[in-house]
Amino acid sequence: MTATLQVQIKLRLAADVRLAHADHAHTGFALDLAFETRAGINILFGPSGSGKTTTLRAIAGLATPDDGRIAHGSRVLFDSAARINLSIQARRIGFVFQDSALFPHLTAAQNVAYGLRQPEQRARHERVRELLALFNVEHAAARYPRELSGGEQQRVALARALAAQPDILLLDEPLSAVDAPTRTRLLDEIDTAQRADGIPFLYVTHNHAEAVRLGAHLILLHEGRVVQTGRPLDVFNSPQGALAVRAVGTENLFTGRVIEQRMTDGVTIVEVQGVQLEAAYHALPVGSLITVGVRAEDIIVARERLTQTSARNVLAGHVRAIMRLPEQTELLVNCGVEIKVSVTAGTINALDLREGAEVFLLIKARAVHVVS
Amino acid sequence: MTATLQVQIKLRLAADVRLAHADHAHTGFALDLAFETRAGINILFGPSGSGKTTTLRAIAGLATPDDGRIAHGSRVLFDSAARINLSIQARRIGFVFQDSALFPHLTAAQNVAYGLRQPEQRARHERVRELLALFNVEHAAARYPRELSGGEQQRVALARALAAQPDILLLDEPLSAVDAPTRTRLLDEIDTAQRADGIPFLYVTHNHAEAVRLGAHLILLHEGRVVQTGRPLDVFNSPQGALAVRAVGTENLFTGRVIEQRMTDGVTIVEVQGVQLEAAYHALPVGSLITVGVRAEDIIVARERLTQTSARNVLAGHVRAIMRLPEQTELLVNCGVEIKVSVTAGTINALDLREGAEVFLLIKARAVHVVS
Amino acid sequence: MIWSALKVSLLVVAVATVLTTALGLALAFLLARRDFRGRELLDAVLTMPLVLPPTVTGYYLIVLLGRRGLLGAPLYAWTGWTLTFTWQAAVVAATVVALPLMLKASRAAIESVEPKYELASYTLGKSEWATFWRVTLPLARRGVLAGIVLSAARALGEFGATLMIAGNIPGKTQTLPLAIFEAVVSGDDRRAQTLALLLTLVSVTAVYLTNRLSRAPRAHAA
Amino acid sequence: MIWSALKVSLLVVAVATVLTTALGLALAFLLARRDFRGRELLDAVLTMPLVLPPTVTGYYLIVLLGRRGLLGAPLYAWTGWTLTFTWQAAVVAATVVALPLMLKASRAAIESVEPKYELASYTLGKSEWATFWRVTLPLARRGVLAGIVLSAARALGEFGATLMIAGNIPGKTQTLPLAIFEAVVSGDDRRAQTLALLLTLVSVTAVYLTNRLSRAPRAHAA
Amino acid sequence: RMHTTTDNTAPTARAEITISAAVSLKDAFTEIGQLYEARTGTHINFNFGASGLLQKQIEQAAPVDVFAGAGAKQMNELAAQGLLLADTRRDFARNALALIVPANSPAQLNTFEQLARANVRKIAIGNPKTVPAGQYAEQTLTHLNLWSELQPKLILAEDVRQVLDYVARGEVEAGIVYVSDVAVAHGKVISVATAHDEWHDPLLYPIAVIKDSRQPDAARQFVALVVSAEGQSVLARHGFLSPTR
Ligand SMILES: Nc1ncnc2c1ncn2[C@@H]1O[C@H](COP(=O)(O)OP(=O)(O)OP(=O)(O)O)[C@@H](O)[C@H]1O
Ligand SMILES: Nc1ncnc2c1ncn2[C@@H]1O[C@H](COP(=O)(O)OP(=O)(O)OP(=O)(O)O)[C@@H](O)[C@H]1O
Ligand SMILES: [Mg+2]
Ligand SMILES: [Mg+2]
Repeated sequence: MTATLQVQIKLRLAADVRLAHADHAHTGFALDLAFETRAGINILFGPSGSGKTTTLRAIAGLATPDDGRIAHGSRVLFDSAARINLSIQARRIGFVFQDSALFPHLTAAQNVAYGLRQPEQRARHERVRELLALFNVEHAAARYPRELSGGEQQRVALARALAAQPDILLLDEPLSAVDAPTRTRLLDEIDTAQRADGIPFLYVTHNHAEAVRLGAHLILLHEGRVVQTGRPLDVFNSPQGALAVRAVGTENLFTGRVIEQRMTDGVTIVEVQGVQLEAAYHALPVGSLITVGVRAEDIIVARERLTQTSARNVLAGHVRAIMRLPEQTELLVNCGVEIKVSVTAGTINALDLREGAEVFLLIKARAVHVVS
Repeated sequence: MTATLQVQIKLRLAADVRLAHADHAHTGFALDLAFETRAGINILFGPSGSGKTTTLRAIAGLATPDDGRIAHGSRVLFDSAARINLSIQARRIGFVFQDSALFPHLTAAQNVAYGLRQPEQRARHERVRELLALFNVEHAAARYPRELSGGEQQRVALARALAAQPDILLLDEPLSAVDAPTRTRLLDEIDTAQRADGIPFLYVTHNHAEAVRLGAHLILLHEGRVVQTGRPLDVFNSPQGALAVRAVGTENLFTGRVIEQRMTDGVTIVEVQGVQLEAAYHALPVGSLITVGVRAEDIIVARERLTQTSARNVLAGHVRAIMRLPEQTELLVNCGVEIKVSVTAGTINALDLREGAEVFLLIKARAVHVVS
Repeated sequence: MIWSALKVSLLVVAVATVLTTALGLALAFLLARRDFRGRELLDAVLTMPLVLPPTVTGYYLIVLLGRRGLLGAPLYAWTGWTLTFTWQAAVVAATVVALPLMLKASRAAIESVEPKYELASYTLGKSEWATFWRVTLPLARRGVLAGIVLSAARALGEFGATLMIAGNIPGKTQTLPLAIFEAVVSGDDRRAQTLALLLTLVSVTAVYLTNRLSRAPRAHAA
Repeated sequence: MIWSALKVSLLVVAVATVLTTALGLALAFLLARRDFRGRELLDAVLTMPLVLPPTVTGYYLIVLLGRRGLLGAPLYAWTGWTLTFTWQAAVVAATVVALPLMLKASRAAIESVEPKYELASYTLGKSEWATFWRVTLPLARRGVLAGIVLSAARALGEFGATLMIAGNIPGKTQTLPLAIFEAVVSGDDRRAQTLALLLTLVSVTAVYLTNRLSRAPRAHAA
Repeated sequence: RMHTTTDNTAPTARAEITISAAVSLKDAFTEIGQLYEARTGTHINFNFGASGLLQKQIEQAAPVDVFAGAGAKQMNELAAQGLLLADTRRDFARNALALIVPANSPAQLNTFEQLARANVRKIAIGNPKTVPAGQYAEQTLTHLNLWSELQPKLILAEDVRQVLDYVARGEVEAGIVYVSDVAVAHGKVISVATAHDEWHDPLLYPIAVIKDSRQPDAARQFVALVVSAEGQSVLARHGFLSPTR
């Protein structure tokens, strides 16, 4: 099985302050965090400047923590107490840099070939083609980095990192310059690559969808500290504390099991803690574990049970709580599972909603989206 | 008033092919396009590698088209026929580069100061602070680019470009490395800056929300060619041709006017071509023009009129068309405005839907989101 | 007399280094950033003083600039002044032999600067001139500095060409290397050693300080 | 005799350039990428041959490597061979005087390479050695090449130190610069001109070709 | 001081003359120069260098007033080009050629003829083309019928000091220099034989005033001092022979 990566580090970054700028007060940045990865893809999530890149650099050995310990399974990569500090190479950690860092003197193909471990020429050539094709940049194989578009550069960097077959792969916003449709395809490829290699991936992003789509585990950073960890779903559903709330939005996320596939109707039936949900058709075998999301804004509340609607899911439940926030009102409805529903203030009065009231939730199958 | 930027160029990029790579067939890229900007922010939209950056480079004078003409109002910047080719400086075009291109030997503050035109020391100092604050990077003023996070670099680059007070501003995915909450704030700032200066902005993005939020006019690129132009809403709502479809997704977008504010209910009433829509409350004066979006997935279809639901909008209409696509089915419903609704195949049978059938669309106020 | 040689040397090196730096930078920029016919040829020709024995360079200089020289004769006719045997001649000699070092090192450094930074500067409205000083040069500074150190060192050690055109006049054109030469030839080994030590000290100190200063407060990657 | 001088020169320059390049690169890497005590001092000391009059350098070389020299004596005792007056001596002289040029130019170039590329290479599992050859050097190539051209030119033109340790033996150690010097000083202007022309031709061609080759097929910014 | 003497052609408050002299004359001429300056108040700029190089400078109109060479060749050539004040040329000293060996030489060398012996593998002389001493050495060896035979052994140096260094450090088994040079090596070399005057052209040191001199009178005065008894005694003290046998 995949060995976990354990990280526990303190690191101060001091800017190179010159006298001329002594008037600017904030010049340092301090990282102080501990976390462990889980098998699969681990998401490092957090706002700009929260220390995501710095964390990856410390793990890869590009920056040396002042204090702490980094281990991959039983292999200690860094330990300030034991004075262990493996070289970058010895760590066998791949790194997809935020700015690509492709070698400017090599073509895209040569960049990818650079990291390859197999010695045989034909096999190398083959593998390079394969990797470039995987990330849709075959057409740019002979181009130099400065002749590549921003998104192409990122994709070549991804291919290069995979080529070296690392033991751990760190990805620093690898798809930020890629358009949405392409990104969807590439996320699949990254996922597949992870499953194939079975090595831990640590994936930096500030994109919700990416985090939920890929992540088995999420580490939420804020100002150099871990504010929450857990399954991306859990973190986004129940952020703890003001800092965590800021990052997560209003998504309901459930894990369940595929219990039926109605191809003709174009729906997949998912059971979540005894509740059956119809989701838009998704090609997964019956019995598969699946995660689905419903945005709190997408749910309609009714006081009567409706049958003649296109909403395939009509869930009966009770209002558990009503939260009136400045600009929105949220209901917490218990239908077997707890569901957040976002309504307008007027709705509360119009439907005479109060705690304990019986309600029916209307959710379209298409609003139940499969996130993994 | 803002002078428009007229672009009509042909440009071939030939990669620096070495013999070793003669086996890779695709090495060139050809741009061949014509468009005109409108007042306000113009969006250059298109998949990765479609030529967005190349187009900006040609406009700014960093690349010379093989053929064509570029004019800003009556000022000709480039004209191959008339052998006019203004220098980069003479074009007075600001450029926020995709990779920031901050000067590595200058701090963030010095980078911003570099472009300033005012000579007076105190005023300069003041303006730098102001710009850094505007983009939330004051804390990093004394840091060198390599000491900045990816998102911070982008924000400093934005500040630097604005500092130089150009006549036209080109922005190449300036917020790709910035997290969503920060991005929202920054989009406001960019919008404000554009309104203040009144100069044309040409903004590259592959982010839908950004395009709709900022764009007065959108130019859709595909493989070096303009495939469609128009208001972002129009382009996204009715993409023409397969290429255009690929880029736009399934959003219904409407422009209307605020006709009432029900603060206590937390809703804003918007009239769109005679149809009243309740949207989640948005602080805009009554009478304002407003654009709202409803995703096709968020709409519930019913055959009976429902009253006791939390769906604030119940629109009566007729099915105009049913489109069965491999993985989804779309209804086009005429309720005074045309609305796309995404349903599962099963719904069609269950509700016995056919062309001309009378239906009621249920749309939650919160699902009617204000995009600008 | 030791001190006078040191004084002459320092004066000559100071002036020659300024000249070499200015000329070298201008030429390096021209060769690096302008495309014109015969560019590589000009570069090659400017390298010549490095290849010719300095005495021969000095000889050609005197043929060119001496009282009967191609340029020297009109100058003499005009001003009644001739370069030969003046400290200015030593400066000319040092400049000519040191120039290729400055030129080559800076040209390589300037060419290694990524054009994107210069382009960025242009889009910020800065002229080529301003951009050169504020962007290109700072980014090329290591190579340029290496060129300055190399050419200052070369100027300090210059001997053959100086002997030829500036003569070996104590207190006037006798630089440290010339003084060493004279001491060695006349068997004054003691003096020769003292002078050599002095020369070593001056140059090691200068190079050391330059290196330290150029790296403070910390190295920034370009 | 012109041809023999050319032959000797080419041989000496070829071998010296290879030596200078290898040594210079190794030292440049050490100075650029390793932090050790006395680093800048070592750099400064290695610059010395540039400052000292070549004859003085030559003299020190004899003291070190001559038949009774510090290293030369044991060598002579061991092999019965002595370096003095051989073409190898000319190589040593040329290498020593050319080394500072190679060293300084390459050091500056290596230090200008952004560390991120080397770090990227390490994360791809490549050793420091492999990274140096495949990343650092290609990215520093302009400066390194300038160093090689400078030192080859300097080796070709080397005169003083060579004269001292290698002598001036026609057909054996008489290089082109020695021959030119002889011709100029003995007033054989015809011969001097022919030789100077030859030297100019050789070096201009070499420099020109190097420049052209190093820029083909097209300039890539590092 | 440097600046006050910059202008070397315009008449200045303090008169000065420039004297180019063979570097082997340095010590003797410096002493004579001091006498001269004390007596006349005219400042002397000495320019010591290899005779051949000094000749080149004068040919290119360097502002020189007096030239004193270490051999007749350079002076003859200058005269032929009409660059001297003809009547001012004098021979002021004479030298002789010495055969020198390292102080601790095992070679047991006593005569020029023995240079042909096998245990003498290398011999340093000045380059006949550029160094006067070398020219005389060539004449000597030619006279002794050794020139062609010794060819493979010869190391040609660019100045006398180089010959002395080679011999002193044992790089060569023998060398030929002026008698007056031997002292320069501070006992590290020994003179084992002296060449006869008839083996080579007269080894005379000529001096002359340059035609372009701006101070011909001051220059003549210096020449006069050199050939005077006073000058001659200084030269004698530095190992030079009287020009008249
Ligand atoms: N050498 C340094 N000295 C001082 N501060 C630094 C240095 N390097 C980075 N920082 C600061 O540390 C903070 C964290 O940087 P980091 O690059 O880890 O952020 P990030 O989470 O990757 O952000 P982004 O999403 O914008 O890339 C930033 O505020 C940055 O300015
Ligand atoms: N010098 C060049 N030679 C050949 N092809 C080039 C050259 N420069 C760019 N290209 C190609 O031109 C195409 C368009 O590049 P461009 O940078 O304009 O794309 P883009 O629309 O900005 O993409 P992205 O969103 O990924 O940044 C790319 O496929 C790129 O590889
Ligand atoms: Mg980052
Ligand atoms: Mg781009």
